[in-house]
Amino acid sequence: MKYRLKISEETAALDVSVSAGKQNAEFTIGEKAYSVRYRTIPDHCLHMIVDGKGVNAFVADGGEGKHVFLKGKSFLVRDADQLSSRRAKRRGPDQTPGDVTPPMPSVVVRIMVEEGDLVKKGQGLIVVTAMKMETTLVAPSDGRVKKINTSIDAKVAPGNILVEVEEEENE
Amino acid sequence: MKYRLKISEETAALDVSVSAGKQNAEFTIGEKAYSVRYRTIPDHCLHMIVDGKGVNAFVADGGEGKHVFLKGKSFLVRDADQLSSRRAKRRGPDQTPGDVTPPMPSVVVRIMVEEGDLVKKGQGLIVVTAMKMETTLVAPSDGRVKKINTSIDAKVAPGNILVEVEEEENE
Amino acid sequence: MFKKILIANRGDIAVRIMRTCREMGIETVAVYSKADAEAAHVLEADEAVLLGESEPLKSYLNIDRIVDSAEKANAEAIHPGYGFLAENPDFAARCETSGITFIGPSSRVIRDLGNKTVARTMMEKAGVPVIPGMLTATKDASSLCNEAERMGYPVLVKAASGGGGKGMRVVSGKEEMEEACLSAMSEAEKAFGDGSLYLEKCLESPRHVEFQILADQHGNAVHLFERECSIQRRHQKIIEETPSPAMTPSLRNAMGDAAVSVALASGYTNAGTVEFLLDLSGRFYFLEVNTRLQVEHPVTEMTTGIDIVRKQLEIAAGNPLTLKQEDIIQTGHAIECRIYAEDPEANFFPSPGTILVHREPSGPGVRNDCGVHEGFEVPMEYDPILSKLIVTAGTREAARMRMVRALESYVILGIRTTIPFLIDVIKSLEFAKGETCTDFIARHFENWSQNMAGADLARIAYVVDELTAVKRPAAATKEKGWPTPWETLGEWRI
Amino acid sequence: MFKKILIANRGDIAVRIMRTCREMGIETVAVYSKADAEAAHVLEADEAVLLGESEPLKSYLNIDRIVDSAEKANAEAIHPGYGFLAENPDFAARCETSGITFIGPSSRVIRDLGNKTVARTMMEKAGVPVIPGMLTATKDASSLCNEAERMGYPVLVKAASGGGGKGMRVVSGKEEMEEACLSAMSEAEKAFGDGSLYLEKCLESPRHVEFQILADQHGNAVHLFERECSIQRRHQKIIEETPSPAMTPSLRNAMGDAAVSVALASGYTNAGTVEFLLDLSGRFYFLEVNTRLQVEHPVTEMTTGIDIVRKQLEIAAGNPLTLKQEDIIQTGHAIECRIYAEDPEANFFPSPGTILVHREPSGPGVRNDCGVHEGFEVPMEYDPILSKLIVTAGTREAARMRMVRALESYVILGIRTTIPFLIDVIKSLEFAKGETCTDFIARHFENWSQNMAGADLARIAYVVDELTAVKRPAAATKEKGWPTPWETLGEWRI
Repeated sequence: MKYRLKISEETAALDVSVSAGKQNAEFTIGEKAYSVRYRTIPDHCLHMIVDGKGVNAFVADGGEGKHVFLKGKSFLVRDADQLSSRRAKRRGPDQTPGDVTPPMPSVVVRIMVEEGDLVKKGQGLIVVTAMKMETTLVAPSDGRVKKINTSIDAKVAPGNILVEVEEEENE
Repeated sequence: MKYRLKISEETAALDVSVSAGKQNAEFTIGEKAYSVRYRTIPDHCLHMIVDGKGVNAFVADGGEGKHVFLKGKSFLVRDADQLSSRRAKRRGPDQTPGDVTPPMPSVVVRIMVEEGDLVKKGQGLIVVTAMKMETTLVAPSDGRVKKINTSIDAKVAPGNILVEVEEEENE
Repeated sequence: MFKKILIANRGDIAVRIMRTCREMGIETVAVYSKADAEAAHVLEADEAVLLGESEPLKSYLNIDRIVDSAEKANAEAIHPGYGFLAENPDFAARCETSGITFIGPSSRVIRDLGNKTVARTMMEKAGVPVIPGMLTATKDASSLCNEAERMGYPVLVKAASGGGGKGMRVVSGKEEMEEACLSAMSEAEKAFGDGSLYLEKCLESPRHVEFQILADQHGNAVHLFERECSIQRRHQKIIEETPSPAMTPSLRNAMGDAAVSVALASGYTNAGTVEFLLDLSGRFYFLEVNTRLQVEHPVTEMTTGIDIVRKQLEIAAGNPLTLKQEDIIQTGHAIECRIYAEDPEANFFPSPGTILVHREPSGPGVRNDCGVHEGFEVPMEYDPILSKLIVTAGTREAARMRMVRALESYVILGIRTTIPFLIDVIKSLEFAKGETCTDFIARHFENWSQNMAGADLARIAYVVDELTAVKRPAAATKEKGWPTPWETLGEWRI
Repeated sequence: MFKKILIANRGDIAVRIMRTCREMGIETVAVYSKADAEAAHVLEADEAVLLGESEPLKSYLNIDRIVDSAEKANAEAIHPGYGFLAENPDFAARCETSGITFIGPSSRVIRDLGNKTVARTMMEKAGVPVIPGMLTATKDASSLCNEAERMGYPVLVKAASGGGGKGMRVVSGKEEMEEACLSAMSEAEKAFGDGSLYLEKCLESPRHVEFQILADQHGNAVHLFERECSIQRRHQKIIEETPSPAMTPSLRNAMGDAAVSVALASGYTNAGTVEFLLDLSGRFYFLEVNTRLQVEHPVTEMTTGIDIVRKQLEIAAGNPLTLKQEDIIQTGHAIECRIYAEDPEANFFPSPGTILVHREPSGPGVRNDCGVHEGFEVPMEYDPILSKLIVTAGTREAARMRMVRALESYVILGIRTTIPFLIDVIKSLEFAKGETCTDFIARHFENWSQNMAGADLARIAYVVDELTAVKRPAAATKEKGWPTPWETLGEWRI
């Protein structure tokens, strides 16, 4: 089996050969080889013996991939192949790279532009708040504010397109 | 709805009326009435508000009923109706009240009688051990040892009939 | 002692207070907002009352509703916890006039100490060293500029009714001064309804050292030693410990005496914290008094064996303090890390959402004061604190290593937390040396990102999870399957 | 310090030792039997080695296999925990000849102190008071009868190589004596391969008070105060605490000095426990030395701040003890309850089986040293101990109430445990008064059964669970769904 798995912006190719029914597998990632035995412990815990050393991983399915906990670190691991096909789908006619969307569930506290305004890349467009912290969402590129889809006090979430910025031809 | 629920040897009748979709119900147990609101909290926890007071119960399905945890106590709650029908079934031709079965998973360490022996009620028949503790299983009534179905070092579990004692006519 | 109290708070601190109440045989009433119907503090309480919508102003800041709930539930006292209404003198006054005991100092004391310049004046009179600076606040930018010139740069511009770093500016030279005053004034006006400012001398790499005090209604006051809280991000403490690595026995005595003087000078009752800045030369300056239980109180509890919440309740009930200063002994070393729902790789963005997996660390010397549970949806309306993880051990180094173990075994999946960041800070050579000052994070951990060691193992775990997923369908769907029913909200009490 | 050690034990104590190792940067090797492939200590370790079948003789008592595993894994030392091989002089000797450090006293000391009459003689010589009784053991019943006559009834018949109450009889009169000797001899012969017996004077309602000692390889020895362990069932401690409610400062000094004398007289090294009986008049008598870490060591850790396992490792590595007696201070009060898989309503029958739900108590002053986890099948082959729950607080009464809260919030479903029994004992007026002696349980809790308060609520919970079951199919089936794969067993190391 082959996987291409992405963590942050790093994608790595995995080659996996599983011994059927035996709960062990050989992995190759880049130049490195790993010999892994594993068992599932209720609940969400994978106990793995990687090259003889015990490792406890906790795994939960999230929206865009699996959350993996390892010794205090938490990684979001995504299937790079699924991801690119999903992205391709999402970039349909009604979505453009100029869309501004909040990084977390939040509430809109200030809108600093109006439809039709010319904005510069990095210019603050909208301020959202969550957990007593304000965050300014900025223009992804130079352009013109085509549409504002939200209002003060609106509850918004990742994926909601709050502002649409249209790149200018002459950029 | 009506339930007959047994804890240890006490059976009580419950009269329940549920407000559809509202997560609350009125209970009558004997003379007492209880007004209950409830919600499920992952995992296994029921948070109930009984007559205004918060109660956290943890419930798990066991073999013969539900294990219910309440403030340090653990109750095995069984459906009395199911229980009696199940019992009726189990008391088939090959099972009698003279059967001797271990109370927990254990290992047989001594067998103190032979087939054909006459035994008195309470007489030790067989010794099993679990968790470094020995327990003597005794004759449930006066009678004759009809059959011994186990041997030294055998691993046994509740439900296994280790010794069958046949009541004598003249008892 | 009280028979029943209401806890006007949520999360970790509400749970922690309720636990001591239960141990004292005191019934507890929780209050909650719509977002918190399944929150840990609601599950922990004997009764729970819905305050209203999730917005703080409609729930945890709604004084009328809270006092009304306490009266209806026959609660004799209200514990405000920290944050929300804990340092609001109007709330304390409202309790006083309603005949409900406010578990904290009097409204007068909260009001006096809440005004930074009033507090500074009071402390100067009591002979407690204060940072050189102005004793009166003003809205006149030019007089602030003149004062700064006299004092010498760098200076700290602070709001008279400040808090949480709002209206605060470090100004290093004349040319920035006027602009800094104007923006600070506008920020303070918006945040506190009071734009008046004052100046303090800006110390170089100071340590933040505070003393826990207890004062009863009979004139007795003691301190429970210091806490060092220098590790901060944006003026928010993130790691606290006791004893302070900078402390000597004579300095401890001097600062402790000063803290007790502050308590007596202000007419303080109940538990409080006197904050000081300690400069490189070992001089200390009064900063402010926090008139409430402090987030970092557990490090004091774990090294003195004193349950501070229990003392708060006893003092509020009018009991005299039987503790004598000489009886209070500190053993070992304790460290606290605040676990926040923030993404440390994305400039500490808040990270609300559902906790899919939650496994708390345990073992000798480990305490986790937690306000969340598996399956809980951490709301976006409130502070991002999830829990306070505290360890104690015989020495600072043993406590530090214990904290590493505890952090490394604390599993929270589904939302981002500050745990990986905290591990790197605690493991760092600078922290190990005890070289902690208020610009520690800015100096050593600017632009931190998680190192990728373990990424291969994480990828392997991904694949193993796929391989075994079929065999555990229940576990895999559990976190998605749980229902959030009971959308009909209302009071639980009858 | 060691780089890697092997822990020759399982369950709670193996986990607890590994945690300190991790904090000291020492790698750990677990050993396990077939029944323990998914046990907590296996999950906690850096490496794990399968010893063999589940029977103790084929796994945790298999000296050859364990020493061999340590050698193969390059472990420099072995920690035996408690139980199994912890007090086996042959095991310690085998480690010594193999060049592996045994974390405990020398095999000679274990052998000397393991023989009760040798130990008694040694202590009499050192001036430590011993219970009036015989200094030599015998298999001659008639000489035992004569001795009893001389000593006066009641007497205690004890096995020279005893432990765990095996071969022990209380004899209150002449007529029972011969029969008691014969049955005790046969029991001791079977259990220890040594049927020789001796007599001790039987004290009336004595307290069991023991002292924790630490002794290094350089002649330094200190004690860490006492533990009272009078609450016992069938000679097994079930609740322990410190300080002892019966202790006075002068008695503590006298007993502490005696304990240190025992350590020095026997050439003791590492951590150990000197057990005494304390009679109603305040006289104390040497009982025996436990040459290992004790189950109840956490109550000492929580009141002195000293990590005893860390000290064991330091001493075993040859480090000198830097602790001075006068530096060791005890603050607060700690209580431990042993949580056993036994059915307290059915004469404490063992209750192995699968743990369906496991929620540990937490909060200020609560520590749970646990050896099991949700989904784990508690094997029938080993001791029924699941965990040790320990609390600490400022006073005995506060600790007692904290223990009630902790026990009441400890959820274990699927198997029976002693928790409900412990709650009633801790809550009892007699325990509250501190009137604890070794016949406490027999006197106050014979034929205990759980009271039925809460039965209605349990029935209501049953129905509510039925009502909501459809909405949480995952949770309902989860515990049955988890697989026990990997039936192919073998070593994990390569």
